[in-house]
Amino acid sequence: MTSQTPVAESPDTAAPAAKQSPLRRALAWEGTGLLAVLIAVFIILSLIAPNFLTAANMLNILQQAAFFGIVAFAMTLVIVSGEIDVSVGSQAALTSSVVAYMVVTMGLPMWLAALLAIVIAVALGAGIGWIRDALNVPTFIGTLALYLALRGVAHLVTNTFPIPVDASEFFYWGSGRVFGVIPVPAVYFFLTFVVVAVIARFTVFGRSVYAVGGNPKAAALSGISVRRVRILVMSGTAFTAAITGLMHTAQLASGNSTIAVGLEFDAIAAAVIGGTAMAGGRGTIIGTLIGVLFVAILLNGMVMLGLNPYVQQVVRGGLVLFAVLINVARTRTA
Amino acid sequence: MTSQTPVAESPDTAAPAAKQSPLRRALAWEGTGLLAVLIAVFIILSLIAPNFLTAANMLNILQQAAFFGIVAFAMTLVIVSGEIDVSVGSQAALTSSVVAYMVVTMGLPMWLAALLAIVIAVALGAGIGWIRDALNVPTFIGTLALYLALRGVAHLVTNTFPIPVDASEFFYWGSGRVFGVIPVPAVYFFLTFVVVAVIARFTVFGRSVYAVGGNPKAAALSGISVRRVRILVMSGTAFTAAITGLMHTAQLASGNSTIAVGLEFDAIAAAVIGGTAMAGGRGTIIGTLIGVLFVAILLNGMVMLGLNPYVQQVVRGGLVLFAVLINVARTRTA
Amino acid sequence: MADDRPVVLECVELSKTYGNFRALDSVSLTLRAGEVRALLGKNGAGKSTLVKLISGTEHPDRGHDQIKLDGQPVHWANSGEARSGGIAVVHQEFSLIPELSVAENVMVGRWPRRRGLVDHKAILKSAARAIDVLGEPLPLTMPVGRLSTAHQQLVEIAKALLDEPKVLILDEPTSALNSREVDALLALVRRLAQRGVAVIYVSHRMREIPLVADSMTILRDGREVATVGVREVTTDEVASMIAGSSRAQAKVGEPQDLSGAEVALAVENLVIDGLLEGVSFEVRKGEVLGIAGLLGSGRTELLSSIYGSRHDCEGEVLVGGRPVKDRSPAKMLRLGVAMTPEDRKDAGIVPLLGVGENVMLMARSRGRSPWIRRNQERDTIAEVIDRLSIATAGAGQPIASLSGGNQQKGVIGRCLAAEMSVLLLDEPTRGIDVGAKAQLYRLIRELAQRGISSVFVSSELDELAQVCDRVLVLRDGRVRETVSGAEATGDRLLALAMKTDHEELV
Amino acid sequence: GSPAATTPAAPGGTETPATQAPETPAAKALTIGLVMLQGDEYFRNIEMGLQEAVQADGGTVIAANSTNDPGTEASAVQNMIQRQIDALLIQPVSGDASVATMKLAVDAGIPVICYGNCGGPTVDPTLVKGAAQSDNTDLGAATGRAAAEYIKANLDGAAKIGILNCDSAAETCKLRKAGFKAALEEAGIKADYVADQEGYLADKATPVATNMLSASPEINLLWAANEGGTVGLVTAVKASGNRVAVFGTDISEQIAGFVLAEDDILQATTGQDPVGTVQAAYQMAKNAIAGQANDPIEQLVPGVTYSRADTATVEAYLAGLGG
Ligand SMILES: Nc1ncnc2c1ncn2[C@@H]1O[C@H](COP(=O)(O)OP(=O)(O)OP(=O)(O)O)[C@@H](O)[C@H]1O
Ligand SMILES: Nc1ncnc2c1ncn2[C@@H]1O[C@H](COP(=O)(O)OP(=O)(O)OP(=O)(O)O)[C@@H](O)[C@H]1O
Ligand SMILES: [Mg+2]
Ligand SMILES: [Mg+2]
Repeated sequence: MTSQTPVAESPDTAAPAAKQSPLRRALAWEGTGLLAVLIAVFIILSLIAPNFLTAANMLNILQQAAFFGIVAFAMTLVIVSGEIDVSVGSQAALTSSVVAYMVVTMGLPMWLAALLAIVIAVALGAGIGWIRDALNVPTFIGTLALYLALRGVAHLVTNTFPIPVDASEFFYWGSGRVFGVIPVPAVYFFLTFVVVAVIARFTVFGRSVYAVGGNPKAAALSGISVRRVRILVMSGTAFTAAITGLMHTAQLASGNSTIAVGLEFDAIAAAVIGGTAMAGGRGTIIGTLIGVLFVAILLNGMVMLGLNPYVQQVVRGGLVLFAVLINVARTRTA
Repeated sequence: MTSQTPVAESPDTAAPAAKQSPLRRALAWEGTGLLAVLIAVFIILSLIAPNFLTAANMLNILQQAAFFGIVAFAMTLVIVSGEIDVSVGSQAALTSSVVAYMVVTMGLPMWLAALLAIVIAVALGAGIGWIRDALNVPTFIGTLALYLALRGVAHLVTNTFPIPVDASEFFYWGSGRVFGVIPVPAVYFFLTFVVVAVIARFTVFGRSVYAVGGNPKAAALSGISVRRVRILVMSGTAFTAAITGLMHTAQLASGNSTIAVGLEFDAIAAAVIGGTAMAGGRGTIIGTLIGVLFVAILLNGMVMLGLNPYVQQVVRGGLVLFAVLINVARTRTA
Repeated sequence: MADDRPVVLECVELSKTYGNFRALDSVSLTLRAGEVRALLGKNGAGKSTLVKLISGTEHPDRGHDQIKLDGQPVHWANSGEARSGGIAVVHQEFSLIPELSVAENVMVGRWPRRRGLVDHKAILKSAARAIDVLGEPLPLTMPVGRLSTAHQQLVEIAKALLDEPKVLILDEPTSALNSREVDALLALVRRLAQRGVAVIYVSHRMREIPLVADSMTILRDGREVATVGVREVTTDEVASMIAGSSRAQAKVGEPQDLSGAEVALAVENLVIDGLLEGVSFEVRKGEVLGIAGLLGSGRTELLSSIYGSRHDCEGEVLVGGRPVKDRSPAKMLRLGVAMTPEDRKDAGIVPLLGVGENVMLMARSRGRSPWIRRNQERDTIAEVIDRLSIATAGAGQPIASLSGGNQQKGVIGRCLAAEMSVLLLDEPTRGIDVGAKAQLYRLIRELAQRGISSVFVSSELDELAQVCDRVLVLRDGRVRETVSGAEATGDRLLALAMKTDHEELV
Repeated sequence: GSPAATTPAAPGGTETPATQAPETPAAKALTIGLVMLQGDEYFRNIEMGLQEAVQADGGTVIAANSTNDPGTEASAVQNMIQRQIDALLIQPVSGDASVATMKLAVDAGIPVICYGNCGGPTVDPTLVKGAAQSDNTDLGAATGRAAAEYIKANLDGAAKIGILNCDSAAETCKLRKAGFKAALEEAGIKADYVADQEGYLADKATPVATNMLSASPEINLLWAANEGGTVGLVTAVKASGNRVAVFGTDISEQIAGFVLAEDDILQATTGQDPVGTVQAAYQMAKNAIAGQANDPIEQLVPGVTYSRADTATVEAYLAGLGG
């Protein structure tokens, strides 16, 4: 009876019945509009920005995307589940500070320090997930508290001095190149993309995230542990934030409490530009990938053009809006 | 059948039918927990913080509360309506910059410059409200775009140099004292409180805000113009942000593009600490008043105690969480 | 029919297309003052769509003078205009605002003002008047979100009655009401009709139609099949018009006496403070056990407590003879016990996910593997869609875009996909059409034959009598009577449910 | 701090020659307000330097960060006035924006000393009782002179230069840039400023520097206006594998390490002397409290240049940290 209804295939839903051509399906996909804008921006920058379109610069963009993109993937799951995490920047700063402190002042081996710092971050994230569920404290508030407190703790740990970490093999993990070509952070970036995309589409946990975000009561009645899902997604952003903190530490060869200011904004913006609904229940990892690349290309291109930094800010704001408008327009006509 | 059910009276509902004693009603009110914490913190600070409990310092706290409290009241309505506004800090900075530019560079009279700056802010806010509704762009995204762009525009207008505004009668509006005692901003603060509280409880628009936040579809079906409500609440935060920008300009006797960083966090935190639900539909202006005072007293008390600024940050984060926990606990047992 | 009464509402060839799906196809309708017109049709027939067009919520495809009120062509920009123009609707889906008070909800959108401010006193007064008409007291200042479903429905009706509409449209108003309240409502509708109000009454409950309606319009696949007076046709004829060719069977299977069979699920002395005073019963393997009771008798609470989605209870639940401690939905699902909630929008569907995803929710959380097995799922989904005849463009279609009945089938399909041994079904037929109901009854019996037990809660006592092997009557917090399926009739169950002078609704 | 500091007696009898407490008030434990711009190494040194000196006198420091926001600065000062501090040491966010705030303290009878970013109205004797600050123009100029030598020796007297500035973070940054450029010009260098981008937090500065190098591969000399920018430049150059000479501003343990590193990237940097600055400011405050005028009212504390040519200075700095 309803077989003629043209409904956009969400890439997250198995669609054995739909008999659309691949092209039509691609066009119907919500992210198409954004992808078109991304390509347009890319072409324009290639034409007008000096040295934009070089292999080295492309790799450079990927490297820079990693520093907020890894968190953006995890953030997508958090937003899909109906939550938010504004603490990632402070988490990254704390990780960087704690790791350097443990290595330099306490003399722990790097791997152990990194492991401990990750454990701390994940425990904090899981804690926020737990009080969200057990005590009904919105994650916005829980992570806002962390946002304030952890930055303070990071400053206290380092005394706001950068703590130099002298380990050249560690530096490789932040600034090195695989085969002398591909920046190491870019590798993390794609690895994270693949892992999170697979989790989101092909695991029971990933699908539960969508169910919890779409209707927590229905999810609970279907036997999904809503609490477990919330704890896990919040641990996920904490984990990626810690990794980002480690990457910064490796890149700068020092532990810094001033890094990653505004990381939450970049990560959330990339996810939402990529089509993730703030209300929960909807979003794709591939959309976020496009959102991350969009932001990274834009930031790089504007420096390439030698734009005044304030004009850069204005353009950035305008394009966030524009990208979302395109996205929304596409969704509505689909 | 349900008359024995122990249900907390929301202060927003007239309750002639309920036969509770005023004391029981007061205890049942959701904000009681927070109020108790506020009083406890106040007493502790009075005992341990040197010079905290002086009339001059109390007035000082009120004056400082005004600089984020006025926005917090308007923000409460925005959050109750199911939206968010993260652009207020940038709005305030833009207003300050634009006013000073118009007065100093263009030679406009102060009142006209202030009026124009307010009109610009309100138009921007209304625009975000409009695209929220007409184009389905979440206000988080719309105001995120403004957050980025307006700060950039403000920097461009001032070149990040403060623009001195030499008008001593104007200075009075930011730093003066009524009857030589009460700080002028404190007067704005209470005026705004009364006005917004009356709007929220006693006007059709105010009740519509709750309706739209609680169930937008139902509100629309009932003939409430959801679009109008959204445009108005977003204009409200923009208006109060502009006023805050003017207050800063008056107080500092100059237009600055670097003011009010993080204003959105303070305003949102005060509202949520005061019991406003991030999901929309629920929140009171009196609750926000308590939230604002809580934050202002805390910030002042920590300086009085001579706490290290980083420790202050940690305490602030911890107490945000604590206040909300108290609030939530109270709501659940009620 | 008293054809001398003036025509109030006239609709000419209304059509509505969603995308390229025609939900309504050239339907005309003429309504006279004081007439009660039943609107019938199975799920997805277009009833709600017609209602939405008349009430201004949606606009017809071609919007020229197609709707006339009192002879004047009208163009509602929105439902608010329609309402002030004299057309009031109680929609199938609730449209209440949870945090506002009952009184504010009744008056929503038309709050009276005094000196620019909302006049709360006047709101209370007018709301009280509107609620008085219902003959059921409601706590005026309580946030609506805290009322039971039935009371929320009453608030909806009070809202519609507020400004004395010329045309009142009720879209399945009784789906959340018990028989006594249904009777009260039907009487209320008759009273309003007597006063000259024209009523459009949408319902799946055939029993109500002759009691309330003068005439009926039957829709099928978006087209008008017939418009006839209630006394001109028999129930059977109506049913076949609704269903098309085939007609739903009235009797479903033979009730069995399974008292010798093994106990699948047992409840011992379940107590919820102030609601249940100690409920005990057993469900046998392959048995269909009905639970009858009035609204508010605590049936929903009983099922939720068994299922572990509610914890404020004492007493024991045994599955397969073993007591289950610390019950939770996940745990019960592992033991093969599933529940479908009564409010599908609130707790049933995950609206943005596809039908397939919705169907697989329980099966996945029950399975051990952390991975989704797409191929296996595809077959399961196809089977469930086929078995329940869910009308959908494909497994990927977001479930929220299906009609109410089909959404409900999706929710029930969840238990099928998860291969449960005991089903706790809370009002599974709420808002489902005759054909789909019959399918569901057959399904429940078929499952019973395969050894799957069901606990069937319904406010439509007729269907309990039709389907169940045994029916428990819940009254005053206890199981007061047990009726065997053979002896059960709707009237008998109703009598038992209402028996004795227990504490009435306040 | 030294434990002996708590002894309330012993009026004025220490080595500091300027302290000539004429009357008894020196016995009173002072409460000193300190307003800083942000949490970074420089201000941390400022705070610790002041803590040490004030605690030695038995006093208390009330510290606050303005985070470069004149609004925050105003409320910090208001709180300190209520706390009844005896003197205010402030690095104003900006001359024009902070005057009104500083005036609040003056009106409350509290002597104000400016210890950085002072100029125009904030060194006006009607407002401040003294100003002790790094010579920010010279901080830029000193590195500029080192860069000029390098350019003459290695780049034939002409350079294509990329800059990482911190203009929106503090007004002093603009002074530093002006000093740097003036020094090059004075030395007769043909300087071509190819890029001038903002980047003053290490993590943000790194990608900006990387992008700058990609956009303008012809750049053969880089300069950063502050600590974070310097770290960013070194990190970006190191990762790019290209050899571009880097000149910096500010000193830290990490930057000192860069100057000594074998990679030959960071050539020279000029660091401020935070402890010297704040202690001079504190001395001025004590004088003001005692009713003495500071003459001259402005005291410039020179920076120290650390370069590959003079590793002894760097090692001395590092040794100082250890001790
Ligand atoms: N907004 C919409 N977009 C697409 N299709 C729609 C929309 N609203 C309704 N439909 C489709 O139109 C058809 C008629 O729906 P309608 O809600 O009118 O049915 P109904 O007769 O009220 O059914 P039920 O008894 O289940 O409530 C259904 O097939 C439904 O899926
Ligand atoms: N959390 C709660 N707090 C207070 N009262 C409650 C709560 N939950 C349910 N009730 C009350 O318990 C009573 C029984 O609930 P309910 O109406 O769901 O019963 P039911 O027999 O399932 O009826 P139906 O499903 O037909 O609505 C109602 O009066 C309801 O208001
Ligand atoms: Mg319907
Ligand atoms: Mg029920």
